[in-house]
Amino acid sequence: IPEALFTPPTYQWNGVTCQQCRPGTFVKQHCTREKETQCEACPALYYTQYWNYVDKCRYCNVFCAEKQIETQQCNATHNRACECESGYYLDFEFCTRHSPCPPGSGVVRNGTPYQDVTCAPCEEGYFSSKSSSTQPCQKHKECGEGLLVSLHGSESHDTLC
Amino acid sequence: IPEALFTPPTYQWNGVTCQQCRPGTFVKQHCTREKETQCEACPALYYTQYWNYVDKCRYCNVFCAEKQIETQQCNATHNRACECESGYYLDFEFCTRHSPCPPGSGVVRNGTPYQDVTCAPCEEGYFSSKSSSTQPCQKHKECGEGLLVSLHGSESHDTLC
Amino acid sequence: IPEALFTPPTYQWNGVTCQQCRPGTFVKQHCTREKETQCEACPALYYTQYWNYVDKCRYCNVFCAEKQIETQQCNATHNRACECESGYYLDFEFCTRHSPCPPGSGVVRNGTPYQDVTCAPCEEGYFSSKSSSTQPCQKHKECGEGLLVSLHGSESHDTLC
Amino acid sequence: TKRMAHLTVKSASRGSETLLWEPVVGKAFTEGMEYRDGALLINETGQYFLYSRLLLRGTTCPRDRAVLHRVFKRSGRYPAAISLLEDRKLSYCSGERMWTSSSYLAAVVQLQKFDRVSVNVSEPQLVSLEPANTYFGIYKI
Amino acid sequence: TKRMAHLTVKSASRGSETLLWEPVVGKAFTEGMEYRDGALLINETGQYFLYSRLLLRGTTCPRDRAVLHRVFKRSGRYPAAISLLEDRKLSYCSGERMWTSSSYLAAVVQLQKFDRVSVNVSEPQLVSLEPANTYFGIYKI
Amino acid sequence: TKRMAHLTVKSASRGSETLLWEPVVGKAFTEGMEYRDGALLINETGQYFLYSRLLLRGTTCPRDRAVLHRVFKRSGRYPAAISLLEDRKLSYCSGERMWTSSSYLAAVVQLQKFDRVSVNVSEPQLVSLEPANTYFGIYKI
Ligand SMILES: [Mg+2]
Ligand SMILES: [Mg+2]
Ligand SMILES: [Mg+2]
Repeated sequence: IPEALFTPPTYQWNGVTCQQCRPGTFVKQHCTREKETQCEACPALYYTQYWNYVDKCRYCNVFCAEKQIETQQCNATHNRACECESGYYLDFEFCTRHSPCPPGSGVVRNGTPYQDVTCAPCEEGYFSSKSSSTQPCQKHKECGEGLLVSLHGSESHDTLC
Repeated sequence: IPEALFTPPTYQWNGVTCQQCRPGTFVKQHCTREKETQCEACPALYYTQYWNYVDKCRYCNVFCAEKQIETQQCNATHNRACECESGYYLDFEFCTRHSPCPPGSGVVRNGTPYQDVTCAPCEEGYFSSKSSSTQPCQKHKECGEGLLVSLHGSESHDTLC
Repeated sequence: IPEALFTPPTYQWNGVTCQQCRPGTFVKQHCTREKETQCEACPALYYTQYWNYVDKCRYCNVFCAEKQIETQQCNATHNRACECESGYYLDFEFCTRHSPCPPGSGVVRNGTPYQDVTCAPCEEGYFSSKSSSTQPCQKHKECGEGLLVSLHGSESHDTLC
Repeated sequence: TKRMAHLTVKSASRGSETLLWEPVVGKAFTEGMEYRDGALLINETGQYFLYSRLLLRGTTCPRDRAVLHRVFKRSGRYPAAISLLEDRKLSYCSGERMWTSSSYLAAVVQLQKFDRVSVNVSEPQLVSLEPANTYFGIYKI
Repeated sequence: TKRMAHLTVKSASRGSETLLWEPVVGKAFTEGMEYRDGALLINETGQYFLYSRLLLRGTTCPRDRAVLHRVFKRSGRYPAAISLLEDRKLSYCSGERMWTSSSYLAAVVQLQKFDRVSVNVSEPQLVSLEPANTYFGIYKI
Repeated sequence: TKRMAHLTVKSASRGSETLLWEPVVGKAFTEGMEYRDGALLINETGQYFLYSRLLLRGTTCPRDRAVLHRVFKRSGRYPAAISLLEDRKLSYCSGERMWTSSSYLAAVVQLQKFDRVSVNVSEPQLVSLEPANTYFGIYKI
């Protein structure tokens, strides 16, 4: 919505309809019949993310721990946000390394900063020869024309021609 | 005690000896020097199981869970009561199936709605060939006259003649 | 410090500097400009171990449990103290027997009433042939002149000459 | 005036992690405040002592299933819920036999008129529905 | 007037599941109410905040031995005990080494003059007898 | 006058078992009393309701590492600390996966003017530093 067309939300206070305060501010003084709501900017380390009529901004209560990177700074309109470094996911307060899928099994869903890797055994015709937290199972190569299969592929090694 | 010979229990209230209220009722008004205790019937979902002088009946606070059958309805004089279905016993809020005694062991105490089966290994001369939560160990059969024992009985199979 | 040279510690009370009470006593009456602090002996089962200005002595709150011996009586200046019997150590409320070091390992730190024995495998040239909570590993004996080694020592038996 | 409540467990609301409570029968009661739709309605600004107890139980042990127990408030003044107290439980059971595990949260909190205070649990099916085991209460200090 | 008490563990009464408490020495005290024979004697009708903490401990783990921790009241007005708060513990230990496990119950309860409030535990020999670990208390709100 | 406080976890003081607390921001506050250097400063003799909650957690299970959680007071009147409430935890985790275990202590205690009340934990590195999980509070009854 273009700012010009947006109508601020309101609230009732002592029988008067007051305008709410915009994100990044809070109510310094409620409105009266004579005066509009007085909003004031949140002080450092506090924020309001939404239109509101709180009398105190919310505290930036998220802190980045070891192996985390700050993805959102604490400012007047946002709480701090953290994410585990690449290759790690958050397991309650701790960034834990993505699990590797052992030989014979491959990644079927990639790990994210919030979730571990999902592994599954390689299906018929596919293999994974190493332990990796990123590599899915790969197709057995097909021996080209004139080449004989000297070793059939298994779930943990490729076909040998 | 025949009702006619029974004297209701009493209690002291503000220096007066009052009669208690019978099961299924509670004290609406304590007695005075002029008036007897006024008792009133417990409302629906409440009960008093004993003579009493409470000013509020007790709530029927037992509820039957899955695999339970109601063995006593909630009424003015009784709390609701539940029991596990046949073949189950109550293990803290859950009806759990009676444990089967494996081959070689038999039931020495039957399960109840409140207690699991007790099993024991079959003694010398007894056997149990199957897993059952009701069957005790059985005596080895004796080979009748003219019959030879072709296989001696063990704790898990009978004598073969 | 010889008693004569020792100055009792003081404290402030209603703007007056009062003397503290000696171990074994407590403040019966705080001092005023006119009168010194009145101290009184702790009653039975209570103690003060230090100079103080408490208005109630501390309770002897240690009790000796099974397999414990009282090493300090409760008196006006000391809380009761207990210790596990010889061969036991205190593992939260319970006296537990010192662990034995099995054959092949010996005691490297003796157990105390407060700590279990520490064991370690015998080093090259040492042995322990029994399970004991007191014996360290012992040196293999050296076969004297003219004697042949008939069996080399191991970590769990001595050299046989 | 006195403001307090003791609520006993009723059920989880359908498809929701917010627990529903019994406000009247048995040991449950409210005085000087109201309960509605899973929430205690605060009608006077001030400091309150708040408590929430869950008894969790099961017949099998759900593998790696963390339980988050959270007391939170909603306020008309701000559109997002605000967490007040939290317990996180991991490895609260083992093996394949019946288990129980309790979670108790209690503290002094500052609340404002029109706040609504509720309890969430991430695995509501594990909560014991015995009123003496699972409860939620408050009183104004 | 103020009514409150903090009692510290003394022992289980002989052959009984009802715990006995120390009402005077150490941290224990009563004010505006009395303790007698395992029970707090309520002498004024009203709302109380009640708490009971047990530390359970042992050197071996009793197999499949559930522990029921219950705060209950008796009243002259009705001949059966009435359960107020309960904790049930299953699989609270494992292995053959020393273990501890605590149980905390606390809530607002409505009590009447002449009620007597006590604590039961189904396995009293597992209760730690350290006064800082196991205690029982109340105060009138 | 009202005297109360709710403090949220900040950290363990360096090389010490005494926890340090946040007294102002977020849910934390003090009213009618002060917090300084890990201790609540009692400025009026009387009875207080005191509580301390820790959430312990880790990614590996320390073998045979008992945890002692203790609320204690220091008083100018006597040079030794006095233990008020204690929890002892043994075998609170197992295996090599992430675990949590909470410890809650709360009771009525008698305190005197100038007492300083603090919380110790023998393994401070196991304490969760989330303010909703680990907190310490008090109010005058
Ligand atoms: Mg792989
Ligand atoms: Mg059988
Ligand atoms: Mg040895």
